[in-house]
Amino acid sequence: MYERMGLVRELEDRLKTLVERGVPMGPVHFYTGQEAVAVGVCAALRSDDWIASTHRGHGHCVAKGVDVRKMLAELYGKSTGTNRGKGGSMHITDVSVGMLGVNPIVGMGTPHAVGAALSARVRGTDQVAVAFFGEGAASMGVVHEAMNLAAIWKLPVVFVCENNGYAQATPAEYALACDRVADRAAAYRMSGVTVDGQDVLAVFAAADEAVRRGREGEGPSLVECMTYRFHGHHQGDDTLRYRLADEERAARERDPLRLFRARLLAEGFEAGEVDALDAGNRTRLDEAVAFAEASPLPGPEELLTCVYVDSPRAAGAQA
Amino acid sequence: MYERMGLVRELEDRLKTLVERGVPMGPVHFYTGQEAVAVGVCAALRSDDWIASTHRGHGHCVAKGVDVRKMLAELYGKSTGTNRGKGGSMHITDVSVGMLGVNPIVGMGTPHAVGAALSARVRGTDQVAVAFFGEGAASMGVVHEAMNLAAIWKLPVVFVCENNGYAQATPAEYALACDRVADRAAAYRMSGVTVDGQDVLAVFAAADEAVRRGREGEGPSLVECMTYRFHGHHQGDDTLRYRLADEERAARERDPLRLFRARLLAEGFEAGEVDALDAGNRTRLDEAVAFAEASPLPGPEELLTCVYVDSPRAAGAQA
Amino acid sequence: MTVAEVATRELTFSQAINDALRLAMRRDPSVLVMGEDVAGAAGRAHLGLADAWGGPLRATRGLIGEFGPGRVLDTPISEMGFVGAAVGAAMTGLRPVVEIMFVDLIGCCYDQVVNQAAKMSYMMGGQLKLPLVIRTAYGTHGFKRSYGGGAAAQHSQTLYAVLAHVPGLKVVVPSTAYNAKGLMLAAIEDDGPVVVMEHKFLGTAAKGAVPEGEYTVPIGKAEVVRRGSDVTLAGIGRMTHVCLEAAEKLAAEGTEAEVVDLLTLAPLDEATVLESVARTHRLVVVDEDTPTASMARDVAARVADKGFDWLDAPIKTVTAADCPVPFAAVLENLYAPDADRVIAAVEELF
Amino acid sequence: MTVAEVATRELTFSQAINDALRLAMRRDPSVLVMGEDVAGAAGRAHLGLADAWGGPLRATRGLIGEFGPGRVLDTPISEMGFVGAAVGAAMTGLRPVVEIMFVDLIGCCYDQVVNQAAKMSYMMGGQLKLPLVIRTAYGTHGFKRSYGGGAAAQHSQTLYAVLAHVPGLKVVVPSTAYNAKGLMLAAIEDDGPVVVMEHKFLGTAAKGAVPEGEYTVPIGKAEVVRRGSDVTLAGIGRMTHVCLEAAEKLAAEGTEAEVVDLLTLAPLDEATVLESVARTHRLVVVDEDTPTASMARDVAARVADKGFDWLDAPIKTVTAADCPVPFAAVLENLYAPDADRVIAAVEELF
Ligand SMILES: Cc1ncc(C[n+]2csc(CCOP(=O)(O)OP(=O)(O)O)c2C)c(N)n1
Ligand SMILES: Cc1ncc(C[n+]2csc(CCOP(=O)(O)OP(=O)(O)O)c2C)c(N)n1
Ligand SMILES: [Mg+2]
Ligand SMILES: [Mg+2]
Repeated sequence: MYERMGLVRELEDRLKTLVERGVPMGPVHFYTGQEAVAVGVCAALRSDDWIASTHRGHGHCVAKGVDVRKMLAELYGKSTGTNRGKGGSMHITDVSVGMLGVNPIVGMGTPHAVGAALSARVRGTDQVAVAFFGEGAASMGVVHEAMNLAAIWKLPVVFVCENNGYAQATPAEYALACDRVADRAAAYRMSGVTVDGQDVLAVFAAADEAVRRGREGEGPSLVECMTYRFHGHHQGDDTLRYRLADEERAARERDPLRLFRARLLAEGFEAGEVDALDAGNRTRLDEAVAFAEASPLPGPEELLTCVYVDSPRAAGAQA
Repeated sequence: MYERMGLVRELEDRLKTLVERGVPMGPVHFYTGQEAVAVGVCAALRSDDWIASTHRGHGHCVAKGVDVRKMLAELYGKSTGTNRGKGGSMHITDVSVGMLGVNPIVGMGTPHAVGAALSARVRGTDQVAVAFFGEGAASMGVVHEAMNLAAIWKLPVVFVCENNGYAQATPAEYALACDRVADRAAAYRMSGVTVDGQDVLAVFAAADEAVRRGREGEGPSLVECMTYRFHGHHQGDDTLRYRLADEERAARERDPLRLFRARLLAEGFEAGEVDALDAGNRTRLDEAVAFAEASPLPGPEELLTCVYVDSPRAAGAQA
Repeated sequence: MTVAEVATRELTFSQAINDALRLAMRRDPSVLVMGEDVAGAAGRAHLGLADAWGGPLRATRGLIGEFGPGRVLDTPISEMGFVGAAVGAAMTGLRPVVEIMFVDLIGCCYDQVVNQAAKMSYMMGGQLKLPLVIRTAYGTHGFKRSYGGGAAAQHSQTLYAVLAHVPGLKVVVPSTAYNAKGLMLAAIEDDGPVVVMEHKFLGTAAKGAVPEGEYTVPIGKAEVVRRGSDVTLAGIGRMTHVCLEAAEKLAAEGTEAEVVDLLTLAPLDEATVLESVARTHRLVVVDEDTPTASMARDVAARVADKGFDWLDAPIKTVTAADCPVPFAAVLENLYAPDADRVIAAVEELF
Repeated sequence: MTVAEVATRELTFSQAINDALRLAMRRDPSVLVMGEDVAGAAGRAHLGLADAWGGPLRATRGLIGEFGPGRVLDTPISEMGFVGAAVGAAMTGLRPVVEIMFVDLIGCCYDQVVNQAAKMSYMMGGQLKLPLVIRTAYGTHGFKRSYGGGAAAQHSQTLYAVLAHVPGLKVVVPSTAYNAKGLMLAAIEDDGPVVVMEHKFLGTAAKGAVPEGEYTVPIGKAEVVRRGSDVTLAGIGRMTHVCLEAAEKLAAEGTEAEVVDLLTLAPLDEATVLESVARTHRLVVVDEDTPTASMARDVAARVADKGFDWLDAPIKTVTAADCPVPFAAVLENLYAPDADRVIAAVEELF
């Protein structure tokens, strides 16, 4: 898990430098600071389980096993990217590893997880689907509709709310008419827990129990992870216009990576072993950036491919 | 209140006969059986307070004081109708008495009540707005969005859920992942109560307290009224395909009108006085039907009037 | 295959849809049907109550009896949520047929339809199939009444223009029981999202011979349903019948109209329309939707570009009035195109 | 009044919108602004934090300072709910200006816009005013990049066709700082619902002289922004600038193009377009929206009907590609119309 968390951190740090160096990647919503959530949750999943993501999805992708080389290529708009360069940061998808898509329309990924869980039920598998959403998304009606559907159908869905305290520049205490998003689980006869989202083991434990419940036919659960977004909403956002410096400092004190590293060392791991993991991640990213930069741009003909799903029997597919 | 309840009943009975006689009125959703809810709630309101209604809105209209003559004329598609014959049963509106519209897109009226309450706040009045919605509408995300908005802004809104057990042919126990819709109030830091919707005094008491709270700046409330729809979802709906005859019989035993009448008599009113009210209502409806039938149909030029709100300064208004 | 080869029987449009769904569900266990009261009385089989509605037009009645509640799902009233769930199911191996009761309700789930379903193949670089069918009812009554009213502004719309506008969605509008079944089977076979628009009035009014067994009517192909040399009338859904009615009356006056049934709005079969106009040199497009940014004007504009040299007269469009649908029957009667308005438009071309 | 009469200063498009909102709010206490982060840092004034964003394009920055949180409302992420609340407020005496951050989000509140706001005046028989303004940002970047990417399929759309399609809504698309302020003030004065489309790129890129004080640019009127005798180029929003750029290049080659800035899409000023075509006998409509059931084809169809006899050549439309907006810069560069594509279309007409 530490390695995965480090990989997310390394990825976002690289992207940040690249973006600040002026590499155009469109809007990028850095996951930095929330690594323990994605990694802790996905550690509880099998590779054939599904996740539906948010606009802030890089961490979810890495945690579910999407290849960072393909991610980088996607962000460079290259044809070797996860989405052939057609989607970019806000649409990274890799169904082969159960990653159903970064989704920048707030809340709209949650019913996709419900549908995936329904698919598992109908096809008779024991797969589980996770729906990530932010505390800001908790105000979107579709999230409630998704929870109600999952609950009445007792589907294996784990709703994971990443409560980082802000939706753009809007504080959660202003936008949410409840103290904890987890309190809303009761409105759907779901179990709801709130955990320290900076403690990857706490997240894992809560997710693991929720996944078990889903797999064993006990229906959906809601896990709220209290976390913090270390950078701006996306590049160029000045967080100090809506967050106090003290609050940011305190939050950075609870860096999930450093906390976990300390814990590993306390439990007897060698600093060297841990450093090796970090080094490995740096190499991975060096390779990924090199791969992305060396990859070819999509050709002009790609503008009009994939508009329709290829469909031999349907004339339109040729359009 | 008894008189108003009787007027609703009389109206719906007349409409039922007319519709069954083949008078085309489009889809009509009879309010019969739920009279105590609309009348009990509106009795707690001032005439300058507002209500936002549902597709099953005739009772709300009468309770808020819309003229039954204009309602009948509207249902006949006459130009003397509340909406000049352009709206019909599913759109009856009379802003002059605070009736913001029957609204057949399930749940969509609820944010209108939030907006009306916001208007009261901004204009510095102490008006209150009621949002009626069915238990089926409780699954619509917009209802949750409306509740969250009213709650964070502490607006004078009373959310009234008419739980008649069914949404078309779908039983509430199937569609709702909660035992009581009122349980969901907690998710928005609102007070939520469930009352006997067949007991007009119980409804009034709960509504009165919720209205007081709103008027005194204590924010929104949710009042769930347990009631029953005596007829089909709309004309032509065979309720016995989804409701047991015994259940219907038992529900009819608790006819809100008969219950209230018995109570009045028990409290010493003369049967004669009560009968006189019924008789008065019958006369009102005789007049209303006569008025509607005698009223002129809209002229062909009405097809294209009112498309835009008339707006002297805007060229488009002339379109 | 042709209709002649196999046994046929008289079915209504809605029965034909039902037949298509049943056959597809029998052949493919991944096909499921979901929507509000597609069955009805959900969860009450133990009380001897089931299949209370079978959908607003009864097109799904009987399916739950054969396939059970696991594949015929009644949904709570939450279009965004359950259409989104259908999208998620289609992403993960199912072929859902989801019903939006009336197209008027598209505003309650528009994002899932036009931002999610429509764009996924493209946004995701073609890495997944999205075999999703969205069924929805549209349109005004189609028969005149002297007083009273209809379903008014929020339950009578056509609106397919706001679906066809968005790249990635296929939009089909059957006009007969025969092509309703064939297009529905083609839509279910299609590996991408297809919207099937079912006219409220045709659902029960359009009866016709329907072959037993499976057959498809190709998506993306228009059909010339009447030959004529003087003018082309292009119709959509119920309007095709209005065009045919007008054509008969025009024939009596000596004008031979060719009638093209568009059948698919996206991707539109431009070629068939252009070929017809090349023969007739005149075009009237008839559309039950409102005029601004409509399919009627879309078809007219394509011909004004690619068929200009064949045209001997202006291109006319006959559409719904440019206003919401009025309740009063006397006004609703004036709202949608009818044969007389089509004939009047044709007469302006000579 | 004319620009000459009063002092003017150089403002960006977004600053001009800001100016309009400020003036309207000063004059009329019933005008309020609401939307996601129209201010930002909501509820934190006591911590010395306020007005953190001022909207995605900063068009509302500074308003909360002057008018306070009672009239500048940050909303949670719930478009259907807060647009619905704006509708309810407009029904009951306020004049809300509500922001939908990007038109791509219209799918999250489409019912409140097209079924509620648009239809109320008609459905209710004209008994109420609905003075609602909906502001929303649209469009792709408008500048070419060699690699990397843009905002992709769900944050770059234009989509005004799906708003203009619905009777009852007025839809305006300003193209300059001057008409942005004038149309915004006209929209706020209008007693019915008006959608104001603000192009992301013009927001900061379009600078121009803007008069101080209040003035309106009439809704429902197009403007001839360049005179020419050979061909009419009809543009919308940013496309008007593309048309002007094309016109300059064409002039160099000896073709004089007249450029009409449509400004209002609904109700469309058909007359101005027809008058221009009567002079030039040729028409190219340029639209950043996707082609099917688009405003480009709407305008073309109106002229193919009412202006047919003046036409010397086919009517061309130059629109966005018929696909979702791709991320990769090399593909996005091919997506929206540019001067070269407009010129190529014009050259086909001679
Ligand atoms: C439906 C919708 N409304 C608004 C936006 C603009 N937007 C993008 S991200 C965001 C904030 C989301 O906050 P939250 O859910 O807490 O996620 P976080 O950014 O904190 O990870 C907003 C308002 C959007 N993309 N979709
Ligand atoms: C958004 C939406 N979905 C579906 C419908 C079709 N419909 C009309 S009424 C209704 C049932 C509403 O149930 P409930 O809210 O309980 O009100 P009731 O009919 O019981 O009074 C449905 C599904 C609609 N009008 N709007
Ligand atoms: Mg957040
Ligand atoms: Mg109900």
